[in-house]
Amino acid sequence: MAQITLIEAVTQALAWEMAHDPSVVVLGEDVGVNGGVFRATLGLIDRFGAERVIDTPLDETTIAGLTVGLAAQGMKPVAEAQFEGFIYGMLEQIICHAARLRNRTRGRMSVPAVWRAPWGGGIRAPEHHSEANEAIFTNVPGLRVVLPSSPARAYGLLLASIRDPDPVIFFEPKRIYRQYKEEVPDDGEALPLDVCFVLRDGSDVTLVTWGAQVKETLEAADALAAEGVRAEVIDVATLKPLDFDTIHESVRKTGRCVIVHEAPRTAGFGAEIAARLAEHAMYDLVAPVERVTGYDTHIPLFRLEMKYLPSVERIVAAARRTLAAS
Amino acid sequence: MAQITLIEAVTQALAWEMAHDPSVVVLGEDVGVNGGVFRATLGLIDRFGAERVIDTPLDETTIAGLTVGLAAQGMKPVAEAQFEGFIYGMLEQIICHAARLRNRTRGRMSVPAVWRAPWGGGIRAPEHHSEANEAIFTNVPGLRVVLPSSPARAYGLLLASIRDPDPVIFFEPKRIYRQYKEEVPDDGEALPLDVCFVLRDGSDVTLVTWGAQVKETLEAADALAAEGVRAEVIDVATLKPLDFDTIHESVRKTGRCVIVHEAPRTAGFGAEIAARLAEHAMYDLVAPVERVTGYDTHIPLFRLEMKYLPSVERIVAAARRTLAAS
Amino acid sequence: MPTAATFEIEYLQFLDADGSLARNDLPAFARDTRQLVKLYQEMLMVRIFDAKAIALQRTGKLGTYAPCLGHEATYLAIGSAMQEDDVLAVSYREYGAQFHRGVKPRELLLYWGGDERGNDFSGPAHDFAWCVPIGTQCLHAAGSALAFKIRKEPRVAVCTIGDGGSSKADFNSALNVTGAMQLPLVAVIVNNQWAISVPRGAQTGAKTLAQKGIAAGLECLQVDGNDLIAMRAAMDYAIKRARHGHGGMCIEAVTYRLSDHTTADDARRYRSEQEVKDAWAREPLRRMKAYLMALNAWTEEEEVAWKEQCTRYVDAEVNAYLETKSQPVEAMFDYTYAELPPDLVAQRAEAVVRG
Amino acid sequence: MPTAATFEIEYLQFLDADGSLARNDLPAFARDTRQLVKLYQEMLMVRIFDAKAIALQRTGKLGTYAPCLGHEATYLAIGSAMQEDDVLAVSYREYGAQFHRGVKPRELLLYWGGDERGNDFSGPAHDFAWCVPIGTQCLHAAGSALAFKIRKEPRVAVCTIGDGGSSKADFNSALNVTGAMQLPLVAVIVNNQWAISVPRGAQTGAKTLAQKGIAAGLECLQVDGNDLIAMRAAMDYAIKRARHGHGGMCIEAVTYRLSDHTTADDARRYRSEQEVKDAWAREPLRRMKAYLMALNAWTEEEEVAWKEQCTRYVDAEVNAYLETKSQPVEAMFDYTYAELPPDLVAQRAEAVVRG
Ligand SMILES: Cc1ncc(C[n+]2csc(CCOP(=O)(O)OP(=O)(O)O)c2C)c(N)n1
Ligand SMILES: Cc1ncc(C[n+]2csc(CCOP(=O)(O)OP(=O)(O)O)c2C)c(N)n1
Ligand SMILES: [Mg+2]
Ligand SMILES: [Mg+2]
Repeated sequence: MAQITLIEAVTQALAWEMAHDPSVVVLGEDVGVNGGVFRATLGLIDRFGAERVIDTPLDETTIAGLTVGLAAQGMKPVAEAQFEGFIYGMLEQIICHAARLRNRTRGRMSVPAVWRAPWGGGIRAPEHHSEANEAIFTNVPGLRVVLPSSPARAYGLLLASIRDPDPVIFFEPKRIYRQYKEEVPDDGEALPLDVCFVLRDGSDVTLVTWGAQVKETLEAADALAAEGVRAEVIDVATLKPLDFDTIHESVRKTGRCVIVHEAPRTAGFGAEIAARLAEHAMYDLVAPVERVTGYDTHIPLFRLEMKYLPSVERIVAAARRTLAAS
Repeated sequence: MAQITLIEAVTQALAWEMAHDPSVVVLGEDVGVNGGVFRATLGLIDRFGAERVIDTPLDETTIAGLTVGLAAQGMKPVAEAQFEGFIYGMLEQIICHAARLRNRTRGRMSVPAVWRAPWGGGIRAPEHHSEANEAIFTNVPGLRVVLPSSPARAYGLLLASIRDPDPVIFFEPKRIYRQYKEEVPDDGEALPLDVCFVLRDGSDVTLVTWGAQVKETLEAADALAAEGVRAEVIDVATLKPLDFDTIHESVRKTGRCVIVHEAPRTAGFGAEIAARLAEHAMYDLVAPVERVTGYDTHIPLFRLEMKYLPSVERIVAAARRTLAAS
Repeated sequence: MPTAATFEIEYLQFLDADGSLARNDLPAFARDTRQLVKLYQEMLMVRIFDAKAIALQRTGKLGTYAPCLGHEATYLAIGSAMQEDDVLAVSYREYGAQFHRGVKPRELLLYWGGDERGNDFSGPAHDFAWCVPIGTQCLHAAGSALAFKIRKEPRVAVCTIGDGGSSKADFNSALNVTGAMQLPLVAVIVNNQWAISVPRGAQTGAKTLAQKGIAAGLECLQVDGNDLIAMRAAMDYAIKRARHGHGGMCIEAVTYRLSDHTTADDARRYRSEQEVKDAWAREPLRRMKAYLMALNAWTEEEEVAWKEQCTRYVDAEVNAYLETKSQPVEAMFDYTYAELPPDLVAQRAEAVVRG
Repeated sequence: MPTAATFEIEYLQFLDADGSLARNDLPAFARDTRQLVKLYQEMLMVRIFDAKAIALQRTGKLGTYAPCLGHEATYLAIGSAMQEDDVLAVSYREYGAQFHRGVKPRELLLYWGGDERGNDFSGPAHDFAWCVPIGTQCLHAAGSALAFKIRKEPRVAVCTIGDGGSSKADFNSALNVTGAMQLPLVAVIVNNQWAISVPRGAQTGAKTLAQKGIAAGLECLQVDGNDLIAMRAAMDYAIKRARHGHGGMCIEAVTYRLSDHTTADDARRYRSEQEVKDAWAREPLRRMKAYLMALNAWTEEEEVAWKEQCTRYVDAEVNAYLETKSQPVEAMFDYTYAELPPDLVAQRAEAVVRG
């Protein structure tokens, strides 16, 4: 069994599902011969042909609208936005149709589609190639929002997303596309779309995060461990619908919570988690909730971007504040 | 001095500013001869001519892109989305350009524009005419998000929004467009864009809301008063940037907070307020924060929509829970 | 200078405004007078339904309603030219096409009456529902056409769009991808001269709306949309081409909106009574009636009898609509996802308790 | 059938691939050889800059960079045909046009080097910055043109877009509103045959890209974009028309991307070496050099000397870029709003402390 990277796991999941379900098609800009600008669709056109691996005209509105139409007629399209920063032209179709068609038609029609996009900053990319805009989707009923942070979770969650009968926004943290390899059996096993993943057990403080920030968060947990602090680390992974129970259970144990994400702080998805804690965990908390996030500014061009993204030090400092507070 | 409705206050503000600043233009679908489908731009074309009150082709992308271009070249455009549910085609231009041009060019260019849209449910309108999608905008740095709930605030905040050097999303709660009249002197006096409005003083529980829900929230405060509970009512009005201080100060006093909004709950803007309370007001709160919101479903067509929108009873019940908790 | 490309847009009309033949090469279907009578009857039915729906709205028994007065020929041509397994993606007033495909008036009323069940209609299950966000349906049709192409099914997708909607980004994107991928899509621009208060001339500098298809490399045609025979001939031609793999087409149906935009609109604010009066002289039913009567295929007595029959049918449908109880409150949850996520269970329970 | 409309797209070329005149009616400006020499020199400068930027990226001193190899004639024609107070809205590789308008190489490097200050450039303050979201700049140009029209200023907006970008909704929307409102906008489709890996033929079924303007009722023209004289003549014509209130135009400049899409791309993955080799035979500098040398207006010695001068200038600019220190951390806050909102003050302070 080969060791593969996160992006290879994406390719592996796409290939598995295309091989097992003829209704799965992939579409987007440069997904064909080029295999995608990050190579997520590498080799698919050779295996499955240009009728199922479709280079579209350069128009996100086209991609999104085709996707809705394909899905409504029984296909399972996996659409790609070349970067998360180019997904805005897809929003009308996603919000007004993908997320609503089942509801609008009382179940007569549905949109079993996936929208994939490389997501987040930290790769020294040009403008508009580094956004973390997951919050936009999390207020929209009818959508699922998934954000894997390891090769195995990318594989299992992408399979689940394609099989799910409802539309899924599937963001891939491009900063860790090739960060490390792990064994991911190509067995077609999906992961559940409604549970958070507890990556590390701990009893002193709960660190909640998703996407590329899982890396810094685990490192922060290491640093805290060196100080004798046992941090529990949760990868939310499936942001919407949210599995708050797992988070709540952890906070019941630790009494402290630090939420880490790279999107801007205000109205980022971290706010929802903090809000649920304020509603449901007030008597469990022994310290104020902390958020370690991108600032409420645009992620800067790359000379400054690492100053923008949450760092290990910021996470550790926030965890320490929760420990000092109580 | 005439008594005017909220929508008449919108018209009055537009007319004042157009009369005093020749760079202000209004553009959108049906804003000209028709005066807008709600009549917000009534009479403006007669006073200011078709060159400044511009009926655009039917394309939200066009409207938004023209607005960015106009503003970047020194005009002050006030663009209209005919309904909030049709604003999605504007998002790429708003998020990638309106909100970023100042930052991108280090201040060389900017987008002093306003995007107006009738907002929210409860008028028995067709599909897509009833959304409350303010949350989408609140995670975007560089934007202001404003949502007045009275004729006077509509007038003063719209003037401020047009004069503000940065892009403003200005949502108008259409359910209360004509709910009541009040005296609004046409004196060109703007209101500040960074303070919440305390509509009623109280010491027992803080009710925080915005938009049309201010109506139900004030009624809930009345109902609570009848039970001897003094509720403080805050109209957030300027959601982004947020004046959390005013909310915090109130909660310091009351120890209880109920957040009311009609958008879906999860990742609605209420989450941000609850999150800040969890971060900064933990030691002030004597009861868990409550959110009374739309459900995490699409606002239904009108036969059921009033069952979706927060009601006076739901608000009162939540307030009672905060009182019982402590 | 050398020429890189040339284009021509033709105009198709068989029946002039008075019901006389403008040309002699009648298409085969139009020589079957019984079929024309049937389509004429359907147009009359739609008109009677339309008037009834407006009356319902005026008396508070229906929400905002978008009438189709004057568009009947265009819509019947579309509906009758399609096969059942073709896909129709409409905007919001193409009732004639939909009734022909099996949608019931009571379903239509339910939708405009604020009840989602109207969209779970008796027409083909693969037809799209009414689509309020202008233009977006055109890409659904394109996606459907792409599905047919991938699956090698000899099916065609048809979408309709208004003159206003032809400015919307999605419409142009749909045309473009149709040309780029040679999709079996027929796009019909229903040019009724107005987009609410904005006249056709303010939407675009293009001489015809049909020529929007030139940008996409499509065959384009302008048709008298009030002439059922021409419209039907155009649709037959376009659908056949598409079905046989020769690609999509862009058809402009020139017609006129004789009504207000919707019941929430007052067209007198922005257009002249004279213009409307003139348009009545070109409306689609009058000319078809004249033509059929000249052929002795239709009489005034038949007209009266048919209208009565329509009224009885429509009244029964209206009653069925009025008697349909609201959905229970949990209906707002139950179609948000295929299965209610655990996260939403509590909210649903809360709503049910509240009732 | 009666004809509703006819259209013709012409193709403009003066200099063929070898530098011979394809026609004799040279425009006036092209009879001023000194001006041609100057433009040729600018094309050479751009080419030398382009190579240097790629080298910088390869050695880790620059971020991803989008070269313009092969597009020099198109861009110089655009830049030189415009007046200073006209507005230029580019995508991301129109360096020739921008240098001509005063943007400095060091500014360009700063931008691709990850520093926003590159966009606060020495070109006209009203020119837009590089625009990464494809096509969106075209509507900025349209909005600018509308501002000029409202203020009755005799100014023109010019936007550029790629062959791929000509599929993007925003581009078609910009053309449409230009025609609808008769805006002074010149839209140039720089058709370099590829959109990253997607060939021109996959973007659209249209025979020419110029005909996209027909959908908007615009005058359209296809031009040899590797022919500086033709491109400049087309721009002069279009800009003059627009400036005098006769409306916008859609120009297709036919050229070829001789480089990879960006330094992050490897074009060998998707296109043949032969195609690129063939394209080199049509590239813009070679033919202009041949033409000028045939006129005795340019010599090999001058070429060598000029190239050296360019290299020295570019090296100095590169040094200036490399010596530009990063912005302080607070720079990420200070241009988010005109004034930092109170809500953000704490975040800024926190970031500054952290450094
Ligand atoms: C995206 C979007 N923007 C705006 C509207 C509001 N609106 C509804 S109908 C209409 C005019 C449509 O005109 P046209 O396309 O000509 O179709 P018609 O109603 O004349 O049949 C507008 C602006 C909408 N429904 N969707
Ligand atoms: C809205 C958007 N979608 C996707 C991209 C990613 N992207 C950057 S350049 C490019 C291809 C552009 O091709 P073309 O328009 O022909 O211009 P060229 O690069 O060839 O000059 C793509 C897909 C983008 N920048 N913006
Ligand atoms: Mg119309
Ligand atoms: Mg290109």
